[in-house]
Amino acid sequence: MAKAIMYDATKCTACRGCQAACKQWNELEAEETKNTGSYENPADLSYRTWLKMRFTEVENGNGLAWLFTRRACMHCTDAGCVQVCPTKAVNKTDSGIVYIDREKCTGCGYCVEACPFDVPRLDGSRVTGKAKMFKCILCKDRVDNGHEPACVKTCPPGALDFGEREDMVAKSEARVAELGDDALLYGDKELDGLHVLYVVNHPLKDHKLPVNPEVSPAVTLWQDILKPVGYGVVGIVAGGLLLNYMVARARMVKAKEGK
Amino acid sequence: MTHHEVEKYSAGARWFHWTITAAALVLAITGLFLYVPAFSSVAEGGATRIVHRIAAVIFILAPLLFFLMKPGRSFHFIKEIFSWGKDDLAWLKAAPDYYFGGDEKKMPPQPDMNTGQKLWAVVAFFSALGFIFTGIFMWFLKDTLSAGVFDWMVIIHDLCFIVGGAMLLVHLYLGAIHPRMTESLKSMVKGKVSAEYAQSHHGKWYKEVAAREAAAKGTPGGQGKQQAH
Amino acid sequence: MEISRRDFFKLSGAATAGGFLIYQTLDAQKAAAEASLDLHKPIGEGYTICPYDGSGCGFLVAAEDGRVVNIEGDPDHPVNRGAACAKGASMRQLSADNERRLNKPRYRRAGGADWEDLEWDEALDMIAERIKSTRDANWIENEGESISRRTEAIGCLGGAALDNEECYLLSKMMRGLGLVYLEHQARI
Amino acid sequence: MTNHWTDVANSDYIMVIAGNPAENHPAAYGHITDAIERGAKLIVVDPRFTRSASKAHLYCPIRSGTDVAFIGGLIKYVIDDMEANPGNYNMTYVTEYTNAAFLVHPDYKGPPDLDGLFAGYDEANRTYGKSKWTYLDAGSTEGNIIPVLYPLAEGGKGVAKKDKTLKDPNCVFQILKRQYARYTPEMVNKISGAPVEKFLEVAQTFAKSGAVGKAGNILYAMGATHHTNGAQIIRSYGILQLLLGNVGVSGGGIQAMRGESNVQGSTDQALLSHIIPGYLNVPVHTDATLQKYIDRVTPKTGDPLSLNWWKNTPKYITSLLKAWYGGAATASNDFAFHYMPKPKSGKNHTHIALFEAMEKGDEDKKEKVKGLMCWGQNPAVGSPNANQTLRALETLDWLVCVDMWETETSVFWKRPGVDPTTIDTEVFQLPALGSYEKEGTVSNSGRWVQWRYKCADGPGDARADLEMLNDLMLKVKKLYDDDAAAPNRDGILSLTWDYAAEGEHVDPRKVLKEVNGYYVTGEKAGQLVNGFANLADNGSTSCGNWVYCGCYVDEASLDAFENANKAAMFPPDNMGNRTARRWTADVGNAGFGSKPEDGYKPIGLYNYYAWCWPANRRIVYNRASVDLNGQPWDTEHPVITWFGDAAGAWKGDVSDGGGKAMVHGGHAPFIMRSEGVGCLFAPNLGTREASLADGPLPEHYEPWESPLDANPLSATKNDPVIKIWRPEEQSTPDEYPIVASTYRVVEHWQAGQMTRNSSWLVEQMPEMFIEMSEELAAEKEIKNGDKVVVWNTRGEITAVALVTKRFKPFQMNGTTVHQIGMPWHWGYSGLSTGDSANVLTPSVGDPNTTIPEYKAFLCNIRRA
Repeated sequence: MAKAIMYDATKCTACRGCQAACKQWNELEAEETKNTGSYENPADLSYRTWLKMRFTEVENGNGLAWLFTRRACMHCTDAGCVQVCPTKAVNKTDSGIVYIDREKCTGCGYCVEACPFDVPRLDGSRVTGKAKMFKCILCKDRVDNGHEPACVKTCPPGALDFGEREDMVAKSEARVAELGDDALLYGDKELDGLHVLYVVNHPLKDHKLPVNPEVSPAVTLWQDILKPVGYGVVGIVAGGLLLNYMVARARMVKAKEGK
Repeated sequence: MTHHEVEKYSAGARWFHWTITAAALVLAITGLFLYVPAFSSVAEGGATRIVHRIAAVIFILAPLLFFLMKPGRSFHFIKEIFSWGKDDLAWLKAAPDYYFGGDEKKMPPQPDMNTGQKLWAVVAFFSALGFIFTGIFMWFLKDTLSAGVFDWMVIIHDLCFIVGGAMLLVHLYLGAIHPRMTESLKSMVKGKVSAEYAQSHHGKWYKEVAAREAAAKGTPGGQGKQQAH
Repeated sequence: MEISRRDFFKLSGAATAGGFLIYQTLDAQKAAAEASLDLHKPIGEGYTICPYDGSGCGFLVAAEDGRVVNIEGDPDHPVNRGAACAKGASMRQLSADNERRLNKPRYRRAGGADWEDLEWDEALDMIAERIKSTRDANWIENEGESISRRTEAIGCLGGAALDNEECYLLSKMMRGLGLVYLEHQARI
Repeated sequence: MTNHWTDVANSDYIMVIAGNPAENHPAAYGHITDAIERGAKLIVVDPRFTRSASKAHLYCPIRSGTDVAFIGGLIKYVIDDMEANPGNYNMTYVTEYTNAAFLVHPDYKGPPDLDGLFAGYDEANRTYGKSKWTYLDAGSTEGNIIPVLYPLAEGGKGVAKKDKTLKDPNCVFQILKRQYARYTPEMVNKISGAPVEKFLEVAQTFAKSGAVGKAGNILYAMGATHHTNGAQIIRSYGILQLLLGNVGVSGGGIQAMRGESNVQGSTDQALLSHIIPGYLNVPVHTDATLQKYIDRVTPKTGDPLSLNWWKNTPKYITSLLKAWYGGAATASNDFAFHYMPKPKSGKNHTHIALFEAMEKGDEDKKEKVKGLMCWGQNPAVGSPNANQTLRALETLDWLVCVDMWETETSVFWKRPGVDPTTIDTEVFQLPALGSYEKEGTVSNSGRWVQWRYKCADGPGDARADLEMLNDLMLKVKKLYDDDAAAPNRDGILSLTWDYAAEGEHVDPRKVLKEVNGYYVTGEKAGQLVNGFANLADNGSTSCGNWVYCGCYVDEASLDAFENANKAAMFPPDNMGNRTARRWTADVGNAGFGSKPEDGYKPIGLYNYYAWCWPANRRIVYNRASVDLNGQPWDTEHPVITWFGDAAGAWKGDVSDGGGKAMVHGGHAPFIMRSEGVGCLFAPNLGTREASLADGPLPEHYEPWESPLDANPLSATKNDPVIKIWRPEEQSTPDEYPIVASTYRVVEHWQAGQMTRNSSWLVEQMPEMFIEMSEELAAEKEIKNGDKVVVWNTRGEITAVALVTKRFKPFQMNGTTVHQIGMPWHWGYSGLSTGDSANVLTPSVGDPNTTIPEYKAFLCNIRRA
């Protein structure tokens, strides 16, 4: 049932077809950018950049490597953004897509801060707070209609694949085995399983992927403890006040009658 | 029963109170939309978030303005709410019976702010500080704060909401609904309470007021500013 | 005091339970899955070949009322198998919707500071006249003893961005007129 | 490309040199990934660590402009290894399918003998006399040396003497061995800076492709051609691949990765000064008659094994003249040959010459170019020496720019820093339709001719170039109709031109059919010709371009497989238009299935997808993929297989030349050569087969602007016959010690008018930049992201510094040379603007092609 993207960094050539295809399919406007001494651009994800490639030059005993890393929503199973969304605008579909129903989004931005991968972005104004959250939704409309996500479909060297998550995990494991010692699969277990799996053959830190991503304890505290406690406290107080009213009123009536 | 009325709240204090109340209610309600998903449809489109911000500005500016205009009274108020004594303990002991049963006898006489009101004021004071501090961070420093710090800001904001909100409910109830607090709302609307009410609810204060009034009758201009005890 | 301590606990318990009930009603995760979405635009049926590099990748174009709404790789094309690089995936921005596209013949007179609009007929008439006058005035009928029949006063560049049919006609026309400076991108 | 994109997946060893497919041919790059998945090794050789290099098993840097030294080193390695371990190589291929065994004229001398020169150098005229660069005729006797040089001397047989033991000191193999003996790994390092161990690793790896049944592929692009010895660089690839038996086989060959969607097609249609459609030589003033032309260019041979396909030249030129002049072309008037323009023999009319003639007048008569038409080309950015180009444009009387966009060329008169009122050029800017706004065909690198459809409307009044051309020519014809005194008026009026009335839509099918060719007389008159084998030299057929013959046929001429699938294969309005076929099943010629008994294994030929010139042959020289019995060297990837004497005995791809397997009396595999074999040594045979201008074998010379004082290999520093227009502009290493190279990035395209107006691409690559090593940056106190100025004798440009580990200074036997690189996509017009790299590139050209030297020139750099 659950789907997943497999990103094989060892095949990726950073042609950035995915970056452009994402904008094309999702009707995202271009950013104004600068060359700051790198091929990498835009500098960061934004409300109109849902996917970008990261370029990293690494030199070690094995010579020079030019690493490319996909940067977009990981569609976590244990998704901080979903947990934290006060209006349930960010939600998880059966296929594992972390979807944002922008109608429901109030732009609070809690998801932005709750994401261990720093993915969700807000548009709009910081001052008025009127905003919506934007991020990769794994081309939900395409997936719902049996098509691959735009980035996967466009990938020339076949670095991206899409399918049933268990198939993608199996394929990734096979690829890792084929690549040998340095290779590893990222995303199978992280956050109860990401729906974007990475095959890399350089250390995660070289790819700037968080080694043990986790949803901040604050998010758990807030969502699983504080909120229910809040309802409880308010419930108790409200109940107490109601009781008080009934009792006090009854007494007053009694007292009056007594007079 | 006399129809003599005494001034409980000055016009400035009343304006301040109602402004802050209005802002707080708006903040609480618009905040609630984010807290309770069932209400989230109201928040769609983000209009409530703008309202929340406007109210927040009022919520921050009103006390500042009041402080600037009436620094003395403000200091006095703050000093008063943090002055706790034996009477307060007695009040707290007697309060349940009083508020449920209406037994006044055990209630120690109270100054113009009774212990319950002080308690509310302290909670309101700290939650307001919490709201404002965390709110400003969440509003303006979202992009610079680290995700972890932001999460804690949200938690503190919400914690303030839970505690302050619960106390606000109590305050609203006592101020406007409780069968005995008949003149509390009036006092904040018109500024005056009947002498009777004042005597029953704020005995200590009434004594002072009465003394002052008597003195004033004898010596015009003798409205000595008195410190609360 | 008629409310016993027990009652109080009972009441508190009830209130707490009530609170959690409210929480359950108002805040519980939605169980129902997000509804399935329709494609927000068609994928495309029109068939074209990429205008960029020489790979010859196949693309599908979707248009509504003559306006392009989507372009992506043709999954059945043997070369690109649905793939598109950054340029191919951006191909839609070459469409008429790009406000930088030229849409009117324009003329800049000698020493002129700006463009002037022309009608097609006018523009082509003017060009035809210039071709003829430059050609005729710079005609090389003979090279030494040999017949040569050419003009070296007009150059023609381009073709790699044109279709074969256009290139062929360009070749035919320019050679037919006697041009020898016939060059295009393959040389540079 | 000898092969095509999908076939790259069948390679065992892939050497990408002077190309960067991951960035410049990205979608097709997927087939390289497929090959790697199958176990292929990817080698990337490039001055810079590119995105392609990032995926390579083996990356070896070489200094720009030293490809011949590097490949020469590989050739030496292979020859040495071949003598030591002949079992590791396909020696049958080498002796039977190449000219290794051919004896060369005994007076031939080469660089080892003449300190870098070849026999026959004329220093005064900077040219070679090539009479000794040929074979020794089999009719030679002791004392009577006859060269294979047409017209043949008395007693000549037109066949070379051979020594199949490859031992004769005058055989090509031995000459090759002597030529490259000097290219030791140490010498390769001294010249190219390639580390010796890396070079050897490349050699050991790629040499493995010489084994029977293994395929090695060389993929190159403009990194090879954009040199003063570009043609020789390509030749060196050819020599290496022939020695390794890689030409003609699946997964082998030499792939020129074309950079524009139809640069293959525009070359086929001969938008070049030296050819006319179908790669026929351009007639020159000495060709007084058609026969003289035919005699001059048609290759001849006395070898019965050679099919010598170019012997059909008379059929192709006659059919072309019939297509162009129709009824006005008759046998009695030389098929109107006299109407065709004939430039002065030997005079250069290529790109640089055009702009030099524009500014200063031509080298012959000082004639100036006064009018220029640019059809989707932007020379203000794309020409070398851009400042010279702009100065030249200012001297024009009139300029026509046909494009989808405003280009740097069309607005040169209002470029920054220029007062428009001082420029007297009239400029016309005509709005053109884009690729999916009109119908027609384009030809990709793999020679696939593909039909594309109109899918959307263009903006405003924009029109297809085809219609502009039609209207323009009709108007020109009208003007000449009215002027009886005009020169060669009949030539213009006779030119067939009946595509559509003025102002009407032109159906490109009508043009494509003319390109394909018709029968013009006899009972088939009016029918389309089904294949160039049916073209005639008597005027009974017309054909606009013989290599395209067979691309569009009548319904009655469809083959059995096409007929069986007619409805699915041909859209109704494209019946018989083979370029419109989109048959995605991978089937071979004549629709053989995938069963071995059908003679076809699915190796990715896709014979019914689109159409491929020549004759729908997907892999050219495919007769070299089989042994003398016609059985594939590589049974896993058989391109063609001989199935005995039966009709259609060759199965798989369309076999080169048909006929029988060689042992059964069939012809030699390289049908486009009069020898019938591949040329390790490129002889001058006196016809169109005239060798190269700068030698029958590639020899390393330093680029015109070299960082070295001398050529480490010989006393001849530069290629002695390169074309230099502006010697005074040579930048020298004392002032300009840094080697620079230009290139492209995946996010932009060529002169940039398409991509610099696409915001999504501008976003990804917003600004002009210059890449340099950390070492050079430190030396020049440049930080990553700084603005820097790069300058040389021709001008200066400013750009963002991109300091990277991907450039490393070259250590060449003690000498350190820095190289920088820059994309050339920018100019002053468009959504994203920036300085043009071509401000810095020199006006020098390869002696064979006069392609400019864009890839190796000198400059200096400083922080802005």
